[in-house]
Amino acid sequence: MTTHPQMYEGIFNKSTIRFLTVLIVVALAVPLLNALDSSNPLHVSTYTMTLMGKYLCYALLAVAVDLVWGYLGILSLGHAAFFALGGYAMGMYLMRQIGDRGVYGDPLLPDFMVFLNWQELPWFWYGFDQFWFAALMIVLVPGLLAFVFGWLAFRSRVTGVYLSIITQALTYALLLAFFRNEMGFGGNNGLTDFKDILGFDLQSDATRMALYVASAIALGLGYIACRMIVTSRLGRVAVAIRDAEARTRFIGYKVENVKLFIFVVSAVLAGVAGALYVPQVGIINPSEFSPLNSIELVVWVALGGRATLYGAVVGAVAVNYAKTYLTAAMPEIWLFSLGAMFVLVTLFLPKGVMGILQRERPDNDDSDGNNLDNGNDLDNCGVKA
Amino acid sequence: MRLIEEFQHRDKVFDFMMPNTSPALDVGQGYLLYLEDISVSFDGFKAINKLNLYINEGELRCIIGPNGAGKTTMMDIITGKTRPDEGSAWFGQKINLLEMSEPEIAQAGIGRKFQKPTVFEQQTVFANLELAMTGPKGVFTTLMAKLSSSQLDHIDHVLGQIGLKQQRNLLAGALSHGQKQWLEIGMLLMQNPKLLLVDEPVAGMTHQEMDRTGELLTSLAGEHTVILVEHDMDFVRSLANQVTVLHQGSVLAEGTMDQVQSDDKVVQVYLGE
Amino acid sequence: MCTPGLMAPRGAILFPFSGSGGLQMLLRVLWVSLLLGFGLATSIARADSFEQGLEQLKSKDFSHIEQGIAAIASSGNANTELVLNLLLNGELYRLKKTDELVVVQGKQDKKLIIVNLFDDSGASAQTVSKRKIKKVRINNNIRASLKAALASLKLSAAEPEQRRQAVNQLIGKLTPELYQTLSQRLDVESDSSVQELIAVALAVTDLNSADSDSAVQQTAVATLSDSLQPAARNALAQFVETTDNAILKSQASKGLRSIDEKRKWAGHAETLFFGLSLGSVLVLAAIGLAITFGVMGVINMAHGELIMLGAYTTYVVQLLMPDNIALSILVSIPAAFLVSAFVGILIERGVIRFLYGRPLETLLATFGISLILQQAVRSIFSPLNRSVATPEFMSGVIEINPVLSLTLNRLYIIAFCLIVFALLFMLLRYTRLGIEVRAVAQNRAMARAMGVRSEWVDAMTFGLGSGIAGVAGVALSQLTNVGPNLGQAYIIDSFMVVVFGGVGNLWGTLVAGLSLGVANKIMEPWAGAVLAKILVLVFIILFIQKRPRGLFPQKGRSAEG
Amino acid sequence: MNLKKLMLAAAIAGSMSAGSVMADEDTIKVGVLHSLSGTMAISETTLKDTMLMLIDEQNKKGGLLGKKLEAVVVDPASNWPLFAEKARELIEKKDVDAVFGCWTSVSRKSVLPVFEELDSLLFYPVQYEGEESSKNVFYTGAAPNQQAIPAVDYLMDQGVKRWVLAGTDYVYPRTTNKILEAYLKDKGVPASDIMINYTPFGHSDWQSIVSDIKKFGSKGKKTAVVSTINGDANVPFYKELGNQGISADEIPVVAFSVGEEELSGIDTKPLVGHLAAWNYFMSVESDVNEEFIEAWHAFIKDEDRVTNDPMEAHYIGFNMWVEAVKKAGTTDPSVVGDALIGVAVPNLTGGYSAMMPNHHITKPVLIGEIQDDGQFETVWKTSGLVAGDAWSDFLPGSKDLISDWRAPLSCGNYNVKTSKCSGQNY
Repeated sequence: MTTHPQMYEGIFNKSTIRFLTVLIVVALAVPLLNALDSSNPLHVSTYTMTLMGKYLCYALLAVAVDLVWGYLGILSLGHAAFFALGGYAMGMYLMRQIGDRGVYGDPLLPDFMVFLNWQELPWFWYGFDQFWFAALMIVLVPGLLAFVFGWLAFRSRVTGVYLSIITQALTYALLLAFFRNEMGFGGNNGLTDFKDILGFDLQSDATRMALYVASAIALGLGYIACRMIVTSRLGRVAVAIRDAEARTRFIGYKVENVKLFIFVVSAVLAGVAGALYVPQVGIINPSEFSPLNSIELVVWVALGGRATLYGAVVGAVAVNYAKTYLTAAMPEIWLFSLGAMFVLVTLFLPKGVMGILQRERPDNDDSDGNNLDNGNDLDNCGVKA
Repeated sequence: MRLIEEFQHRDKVFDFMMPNTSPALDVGQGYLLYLEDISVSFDGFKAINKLNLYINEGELRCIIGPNGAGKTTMMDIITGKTRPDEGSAWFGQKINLLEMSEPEIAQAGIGRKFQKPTVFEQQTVFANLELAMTGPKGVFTTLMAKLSSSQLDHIDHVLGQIGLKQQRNLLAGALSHGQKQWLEIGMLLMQNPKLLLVDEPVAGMTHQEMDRTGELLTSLAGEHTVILVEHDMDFVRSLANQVTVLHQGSVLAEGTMDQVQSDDKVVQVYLGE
Repeated sequence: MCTPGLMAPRGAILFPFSGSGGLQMLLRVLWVSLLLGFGLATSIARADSFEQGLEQLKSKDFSHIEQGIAAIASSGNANTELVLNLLLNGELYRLKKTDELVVVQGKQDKKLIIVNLFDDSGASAQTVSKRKIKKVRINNNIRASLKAALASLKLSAAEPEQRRQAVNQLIGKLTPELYQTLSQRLDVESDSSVQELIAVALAVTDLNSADSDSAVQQTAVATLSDSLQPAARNALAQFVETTDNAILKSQASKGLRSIDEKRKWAGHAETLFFGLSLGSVLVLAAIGLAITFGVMGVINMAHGELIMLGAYTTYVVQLLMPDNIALSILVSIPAAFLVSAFVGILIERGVIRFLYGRPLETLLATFGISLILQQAVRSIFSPLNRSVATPEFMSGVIEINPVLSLTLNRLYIIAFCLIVFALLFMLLRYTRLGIEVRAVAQNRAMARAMGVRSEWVDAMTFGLGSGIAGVAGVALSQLTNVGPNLGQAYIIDSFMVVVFGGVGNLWGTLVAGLSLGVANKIMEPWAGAVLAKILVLVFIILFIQKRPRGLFPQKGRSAEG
Repeated sequence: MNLKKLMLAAAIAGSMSAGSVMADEDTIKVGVLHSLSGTMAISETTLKDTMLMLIDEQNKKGGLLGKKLEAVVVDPASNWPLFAEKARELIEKKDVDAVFGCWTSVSRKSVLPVFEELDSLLFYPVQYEGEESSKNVFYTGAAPNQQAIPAVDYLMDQGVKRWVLAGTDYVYPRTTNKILEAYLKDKGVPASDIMINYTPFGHSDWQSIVSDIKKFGSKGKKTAVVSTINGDANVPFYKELGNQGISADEIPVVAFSVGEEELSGIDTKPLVGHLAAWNYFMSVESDVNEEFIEAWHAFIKDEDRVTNDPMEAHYIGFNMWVEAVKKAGTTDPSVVGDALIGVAVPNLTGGYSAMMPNHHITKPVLIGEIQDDGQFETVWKTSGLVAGDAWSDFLPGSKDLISDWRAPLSCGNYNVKTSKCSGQNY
């Protein structure tokens, strides 16, 4: 590190720049290669592109988790909930877009309402025919939930494992709620059979390409936003809270507000990720709320390396690629390899995959990189004075 | 996000109302801290019992007493960590400490150093000081905060005071025990509080370290008011004029070191053993 | 007088039923009892009707089989009860090629040993493959009429229980003849509950029969009002609908009210019982976690799979001793404990011990382990659920009264849960291991300094927690699927319970589990199963706001704050 | 014995991965899209094995169009979006000519757009709620009118007067119960004699509900439970029935999702006499069935494994596909798709099943009673075959819809009132 008085790395430190360049290259290259005709050896199939689009959404989600867990020490086992809520907001918009092209040709009601003979559209479905409204909800609903939940939890100083478990309770409750058909979200089948978005056919390669690029951009922006936060003084306050919450209070920081702010930001990012995910996979249903999903995405982050942001991205992509590959290559026993992967990484790469790179490059100026050994995430009440 | 802005708003207001020493702080009577009839008990055990304590502005007061005398509990009450069952605690004439949260109290101008040195081990010495630095500490101000050159100088000055100039970019976790103690004191300086609560600052220090710490604390007295809890008698004698002896949660004796030491009650319960 | 000549046509008139089930039932019973009435019929007739009946059993057509049964029931032949029982239990077969009635006597590797019906000498014994014989087919309605027929035979059986069932079968289906038989029975009946039943049965008939005068009906109403038998209530309700006698109507409806009052209380008691049993399941599932997670601070995502292992152990033990289910359950308790404990210790030694002080990493590692264990079970036992039989002593109910009966297996599980808890509690409280465990939990370094072999203690503690999980698996195998997903179904609830109760506090786990169970069951009737669960979760979330350290806050390695 | 199984599994896995990796050019590829892990593995793994067996046998018969068939197995892991992804992989990457797969409705819904977009063929082997007819999907399982309604008719004939419609809270039970409710009311059953109850997935504590059913049934009228309870929830449900001593002759339970395989996970002694409605039972006596069972036992190397209705559906579906390919002389999905309509192949109950223009098939409906050996004893059987009805006549939304994929109509949901064909994705 330099001895220059202002010795904090800026937003764009080496790793960030490295990451963004890779992202931009991928974001541009894939669509171009996809445009090539399929005979060309370099051709990237639409399948692969949609797949990567999906990974990018997961990556953004992972970044959101890393922000609260890596830097703030809040282990949220409920982030899938925010992801799914964003997804549902988008799904509802896409449902409304179908209009009278549903199998029953009902101009207003989505198919699942027609054959469960609902009479009129539930109030909470109003407005979703407008994209701007849907977009607003994508940000607002997860954000609002995170705000209310966080406001309750942080103000009453619920910390550590207790916080983790009630986040899990939150997503579990939502899971059960969305399974109920009375809720009007399509029950177990969820929302599916989407036709088009903003008037563009969802099945056309062009739209897919656009969505892919959009996901890449969202990831890039989300990443930069997180960097802005973690490199700001607020970011350092966050780390301070993670390591010694009480101490941070005694030097005059309103810990609960800091937590709330970052938690909400993270939730919004997750929501956006979900919203981009849905049109690319073509379905949103309650199983996205499943607590196991939330745990799994924590695993992505840990696998990539906590509190590095790019580690989260690497983890998300790695695990999901492994899944895609293994479920086809060794369908009967892929869980063995995945499970083994988790165990081995935790045992031998406590800093995640990125940990290796850091060891290789001591010059890496990412000052946040070294706070992984700190164990008291679960009892991050710091001072026992 | 409307709601976020709302609470950003609330923050701004709050920052405006509470700079590091509150305008409400009025030390007309010369007293900076009043503790009156404070009692608190933890499941049955009375940790503090009808404690009365008055601290003059600018004085350096040492609190001594055997273990379990309630020294640390008293500090917890002052800093809002613990709520007393009864009694009142006033900071100056106007600020009722019992109605405020830790951060508010800190912002009002009371800084605290813990018994066990607690610094942010994952961050550089510089960052530790910067975080402690006086000024508005709302979410959005912190998010946007930039270091002005004067603030930089202030930090460098304090680095000098606590003798950690070389270690500025070291992770605080890498410091020695003594250095951590100083860093924590340094953080207090950055906070620039009216009242410092210092809990056993020289515990586990070498003699040289002790002397430096002594100098530090005396240099603080005057512009800051200091309450020092300490076991080490020589160290206490070396700086304090006023000494308060706590025993079983209430004041046993008060006065200069010599007066206190000659007090037989004290001798009996404390120095005697 | 009933002669063979008459027999066939009458059967022919009576039996090709086309009417509704209720009518069928009535006619059938009428028929059976008619024939019972003719005690003096000639032996030839009996023999014929018996043989004829057996012949008809060989038919593929249910209506013929029904006739056959009626004929047999009426024959008064010594073997009647035997045959009817064989039929009811589906133990009567037809040898396809010779079209003889046979019973299976035993198994010889894949083949079956069969003998002709009534051949006690075993002379006709032969071994055939499963496909060579065909069970004599019966359906539910035939089952019903079989029971009715058997009932009228059993009215004077030795065990009161049998008599009770017999009468129960007949309530509301009384024919004049049976009415006679029953009223005679009532005078000689010794067992009080049977007496009550008979009284009810008679009263029901009195109430409904057109020719009985109001005085009789009045006494009937009185009798029924005192009885909690569903049949009694229905009879009264029906009577209130139909009767035009104002006085009786008011009496009857008064009777109804008192019955409903009693039923309401029974309902409450039932709900409480359901709640407790659900709760005890939760406690069983969670209590192991209370050790591994609560005391050791290991976020053990593989806990569910350890439960699953316990359940599979039960299954395997049953495979090993198929003819002694009851014993196998008892054996599998220690077996499951050992298996899960062993796996648990492997996990601890192999993975977790490297992760102390890094609770989160334990979450990740154990999550991986849970995936591996699931898939392992899938590969070894196939992904299909495994069938675990319920031992005799656990099946059935304790009938407090006709409207409140407690299922035995639930009672056993509640008891089991409490025993496990008590043992665990004492173990931690009074044994050396327990003291060391708590010592390490509270201050590892200090404990070491005092010469506690913390390594060993860790292994033992984790083994203990896992073992308990295994024991829980035995209990669950009696209630739910034994399959690869068993674990996942309980892991989340377990964490909820432990956290709600206060991490590291056994009492907390017990209270939390039971109260959550009861709360759930109280809400279920009006909120529905799904909503009830949601409400419970929301409640937990809000409760944690009030008490951020759970019901019974406790300092422990992971609870430390 | 377990070790052996483990090795067997590993072996299969090995061959699988090998099979799918080496993309052999002169083979016809058949996709198998069934969950081998996660919650649905319980039911779907068997179907995967069934497909492997059928393809195996077809190859023994000399393959198809002179080429060998090759199974491409993937694991969508009971994860619905993953189903869509895997379907795309099978069609685009592994270029399979037909896919046999899915169990839950949601998985089908999830892959549906993919099949329609890439114009490939999906054979769906499970009974479902109907209300769907896609150009690219062939429904070889039962539609509600091939299972639910006959079952209710049978029970009415048995004198049942009160009805409990108990189901898991998702689309199949909801729709089925809506249909049944309408049907029962048509038959003059008062609303007070119908009790409807929904429970969450994998519901495991049935005490209250079963005791409610018991109370509902103790009102003097003969009562029956029509169960659309799904998957794992069944075992605890039946166990609780047994515990509370509800015997089949008092309150019979007729289930639409409980087959031999589910029963193999339960101790059926307390359940004797409870019913299930299917289009096939393992106990059916017919030569084809005998052969099928023997072949299955030989393939799976386990005499105790049972067969069930969805397996038969795959048997029918696969043979139909084979016939259609022979007829068309090509495996090109678009051609085969049209060729499939009208194809009739033997089913395992001794008759023939034909593919109708609405992509559903004709089947007999059987009602069976559970026996203590975990098998069903057929107690009732439709005289003829019942044709699957894509759009129920008992739902207001769909009673005007018909489906006919033959030219000129070639529409899955043609509204006879508005004579419009809406919601087609091509």
